[in-house]
Amino acid sequence: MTLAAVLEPWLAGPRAAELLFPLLAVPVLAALLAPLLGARGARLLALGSLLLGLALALAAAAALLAAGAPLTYALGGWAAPLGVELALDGPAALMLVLTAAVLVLVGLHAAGEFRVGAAGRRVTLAFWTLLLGVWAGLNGLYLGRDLFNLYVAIEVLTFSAVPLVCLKGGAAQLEAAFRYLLFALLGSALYLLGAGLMLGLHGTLDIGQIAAALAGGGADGSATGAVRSGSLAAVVLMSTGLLAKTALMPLHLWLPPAHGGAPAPASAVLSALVVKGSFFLLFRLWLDLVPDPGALHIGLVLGTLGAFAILLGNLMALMQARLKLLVAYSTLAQLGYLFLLFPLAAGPGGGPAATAALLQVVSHALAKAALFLLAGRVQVAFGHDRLAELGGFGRALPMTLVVIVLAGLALAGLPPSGGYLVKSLYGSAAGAEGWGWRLVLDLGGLLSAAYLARILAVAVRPAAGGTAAPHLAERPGGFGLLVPGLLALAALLLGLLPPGWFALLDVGRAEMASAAAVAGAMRGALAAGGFWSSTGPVLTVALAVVLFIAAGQSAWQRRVGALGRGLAGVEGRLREWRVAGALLLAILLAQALAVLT
Amino acid sequence: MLPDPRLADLPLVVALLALALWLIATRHDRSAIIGFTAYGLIVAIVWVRLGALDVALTEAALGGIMGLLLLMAAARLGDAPDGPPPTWPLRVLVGLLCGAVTAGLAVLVLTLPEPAPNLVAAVAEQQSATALKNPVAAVLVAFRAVDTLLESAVLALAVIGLWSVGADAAWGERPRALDSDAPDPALVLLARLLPPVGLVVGVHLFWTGADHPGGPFQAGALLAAMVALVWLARLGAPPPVRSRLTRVGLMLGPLVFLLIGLAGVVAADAYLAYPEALTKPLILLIEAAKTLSVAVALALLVAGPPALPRARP
Amino acid sequence: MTAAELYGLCGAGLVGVGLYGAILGRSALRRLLGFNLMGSGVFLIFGAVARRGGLAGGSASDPVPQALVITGLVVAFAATALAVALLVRLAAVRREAGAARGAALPAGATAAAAHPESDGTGAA
Amino acid sequence: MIWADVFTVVLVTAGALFFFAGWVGLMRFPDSLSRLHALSKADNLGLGLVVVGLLAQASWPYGVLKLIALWLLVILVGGATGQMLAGALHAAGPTPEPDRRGDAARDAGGTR
Repeated sequence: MTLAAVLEPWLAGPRAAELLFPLLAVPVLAALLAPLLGARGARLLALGSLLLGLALALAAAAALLAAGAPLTYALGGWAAPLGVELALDGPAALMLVLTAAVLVLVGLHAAGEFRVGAAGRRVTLAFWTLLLGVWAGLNGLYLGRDLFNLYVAIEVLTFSAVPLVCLKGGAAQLEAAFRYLLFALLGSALYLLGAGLMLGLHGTLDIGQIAAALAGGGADGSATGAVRSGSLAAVVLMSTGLLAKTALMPLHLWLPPAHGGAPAPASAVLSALVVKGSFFLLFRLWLDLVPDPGALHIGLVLGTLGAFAILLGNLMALMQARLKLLVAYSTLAQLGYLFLLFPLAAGPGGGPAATAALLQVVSHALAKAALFLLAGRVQVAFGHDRLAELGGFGRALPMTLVVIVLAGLALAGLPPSGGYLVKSLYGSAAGAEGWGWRLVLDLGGLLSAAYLARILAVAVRPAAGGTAAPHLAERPGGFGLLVPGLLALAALLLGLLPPGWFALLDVGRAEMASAAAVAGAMRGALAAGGFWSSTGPVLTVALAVVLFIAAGQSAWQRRVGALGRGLAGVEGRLREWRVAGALLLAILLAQALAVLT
Repeated sequence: MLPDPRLADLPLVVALLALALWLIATRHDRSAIIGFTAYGLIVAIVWVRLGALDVALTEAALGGIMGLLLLMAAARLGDAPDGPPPTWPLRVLVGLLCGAVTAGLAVLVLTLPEPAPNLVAAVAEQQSATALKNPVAAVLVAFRAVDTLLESAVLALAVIGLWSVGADAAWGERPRALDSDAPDPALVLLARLLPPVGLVVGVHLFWTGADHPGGPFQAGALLAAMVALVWLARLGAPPPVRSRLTRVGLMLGPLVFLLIGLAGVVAADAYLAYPEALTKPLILLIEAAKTLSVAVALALLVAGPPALPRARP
Repeated sequence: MTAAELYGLCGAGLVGVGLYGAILGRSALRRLLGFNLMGSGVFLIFGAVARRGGLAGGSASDPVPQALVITGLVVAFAATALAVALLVRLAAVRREAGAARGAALPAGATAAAAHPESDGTGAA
Repeated sequence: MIWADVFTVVLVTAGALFFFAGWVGLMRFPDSLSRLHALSKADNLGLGLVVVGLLAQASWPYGVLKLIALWLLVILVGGATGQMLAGALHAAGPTPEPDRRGDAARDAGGTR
């Protein structure tokens, strides 16, 4: 009997749903066993279980494609509402595979840095155990469909992510970790409050059952007006809590200091995956639980916040003095793109918007993981990451620069990158009436091309003191470029995948029609009308490099100095605890008004 | 009987709200924390009034170590504000926003549907399959087993995260957040007399939890409080974090739970299901391991990250 | 008004008071206390839901929300312990940095001093 | 059974009065040591009366034993914590504390 025949019942047969719980159990088991093995064993255990998890995720995706419909599994044999069910649909399968793949790659990249001989026992044990914890929490978020089960999963994620921020143990990192923890806890409490009210309103926590009750298909007929508005208010509470955890601007107070000080692989995981976990839950709440969200004004509130994040995040990235902080602010801008989903999905041609948001998750996860690992590489090589003192670093590390540019072009949206697909699909979802959103998309693309140009200009400019390149503290090995290179290439070439592959996203969500949308977007890249969107980023980068070099670092700073200082001052105020707290409540009320009027 | 049972509830509500306002307004951190401990006791009484005895026991058992944790923190952190006081416009603004949230929640609470949807009948119907007479225990260990499992993982990860906060040089050492130079003789007396009683009550809470209010959380929290008392009185010391035995104790509960849950797919046709003949002994095994792990985790969380002995001048 | 509604309203009030304390508290410890007050308000609303469901279903309290509160209480305790550990360690690192200022600076202090933008100097 | 109920009501009421007296002492007495004194005296007496009053209602033998065990535990813990508080006050030195009500009023004015 062949292996395929043995695996048949799971991959294409009646037992496919039995793959779901192991996807959660493997990371939990590994996280529990890692401290028992000690710092040395933890690393091998983590890498081994990650590979196993990747295989499981791929198997689950294959089983899902074979089944053609979402898989559900009632744990313990207890069906909802009494029991807790797990479910797998297209978007969840995508996230499972993406998470396992990125964690495997980052894990392999970090295997040299986080070992007992290099990082010490404390950091080694904590890093690998917490990495497994992050994985467990994320998989729980993807598979869960019970609101309280999702709460516990998100707490697993938070409790693992917070100590990752302060692995280095400096004052700045500890303070960032504390702010992150407390802000995330306020978010969890708001989320939990919404879940509790949902239980009181419907007697169930299962997302599918609540959605059915709200849509009028519940056992007791249709939902009354009070139940409907109560449910929407509960969703608003949960949504606000999740916004705090996603670090959507202006609720981003913890993210820049956290990324500024965390070890590069931890930053990569936090930025590529952790903040996406809570976004994925927002996706579920507003698209799966709330019937007809397009009839509400919620898209306007969330979309405005997203546009604000795109513009302010990119501008702040352009002005950062440190490479890692530049990358961190770029994350804040890229998170904004996710939230354009909510206004655009509500429009008449909104189908591709959901595909665009999911592709943005993938594309950003790949490109940003690469960029953080590369920023860490630059920091190790020169002993710091201050851009002003990195002039000419491209001469010392040419291949590193090439990979940075590849990842940057994927972020800026050069075809056939994932970023290009995102902008193209969002653009077609926006249609002619959504010119405002399209304008934000274009501006965002130009600004991200501009900060990429700034890095390039720094890299080729002569170093301070007239030498060709800054002093190398330590020449990094070429092997360290393998993982960032793979990640960057994957992000850049995402659009070249056979369009049929994107049909995975549509399992359980036929309205997305992802395969056709992606094929259309790629055709558009070659058509005459797509000229600007396909070459715009490259042209901008080329022009901006010339400008940056001509102006020189100091002149550039003088020119934007006053404006930049003002903007940075405003942004700094937004990151004050009290201001962020008040904004959290204001956003809560704004959403409530949008939904209930 | 009182003429109207709500006469007993109103003073409790007023006391809670007044105490909460005082807690955030009072100047000294330490008074606020002592007030918070008293607040926790009132909340425990409220849970009794709400008919939720399992929650009342958890609240009371956790409240004690929570107070200890916060008091030790206040002693180490000093009592200084870490910024200028908020300006009046900000206070008014935040006050209005918080008031709006409260008002909205009040409307939500008062418009919950009638008759209230509930799972009482569903739990009662299926409970016999779990061999447990306490419905809350049945929810925790059978119907929502996965939540309980993930929550034990949260506790274990919290301990690892807490340990990782310590200094590099102190790794492998023992936690010292509860250390004091010379414990009060009265405390030492208390730490000699109370733990035996606490142990008996803890085991009773664990054992009775299958059929009556109580269970691994409550028992574990009480045992952890006793252990913390012993450590505080320096009659014993927390184990060093390098100790494998401690780590096994910490992880045993979730590990046993998870392994039995995984085996369920073979033995009982579903993950996290129990084979009929073995339901009672398996649940007992899970709860025993869980009690131990909850006690270890909570005690370690109070004891803090590993630290070097303080240098004596 | 039933007792369940009374405690539900009390929970709503506590959420508001707790949020105020968590946002404007004078020290980090007090903001943490504010979070705990808010959490207890959330749990009381669960308690009101449990009581209402219990009375409607012929028992004192619906066991499902009770079980959720027990899980939530333990998570909140673990969160508080982790937060306290971060604060105590932060204070210790700052003390060490203050004591060693002028001499060899520890790693955390140099990072904070050299890159002020990475240090959340506002009220955390 | 009516006599048992009357017995309970009288004793529990008396116990509650002692608790109230202890609370008044806590609020009104000038310094910490006398506040502590008032509190522990009145509480011990109050609790004793409440427990004796409830004994008439408790089931024999376990209910009664539980009540007595509870009483002993509270006496032990109350005594020990009172001792510890007094020790802490003693260690803090003889400086009289500021008036509590004034303190509370300043707090209310100062931070709210």
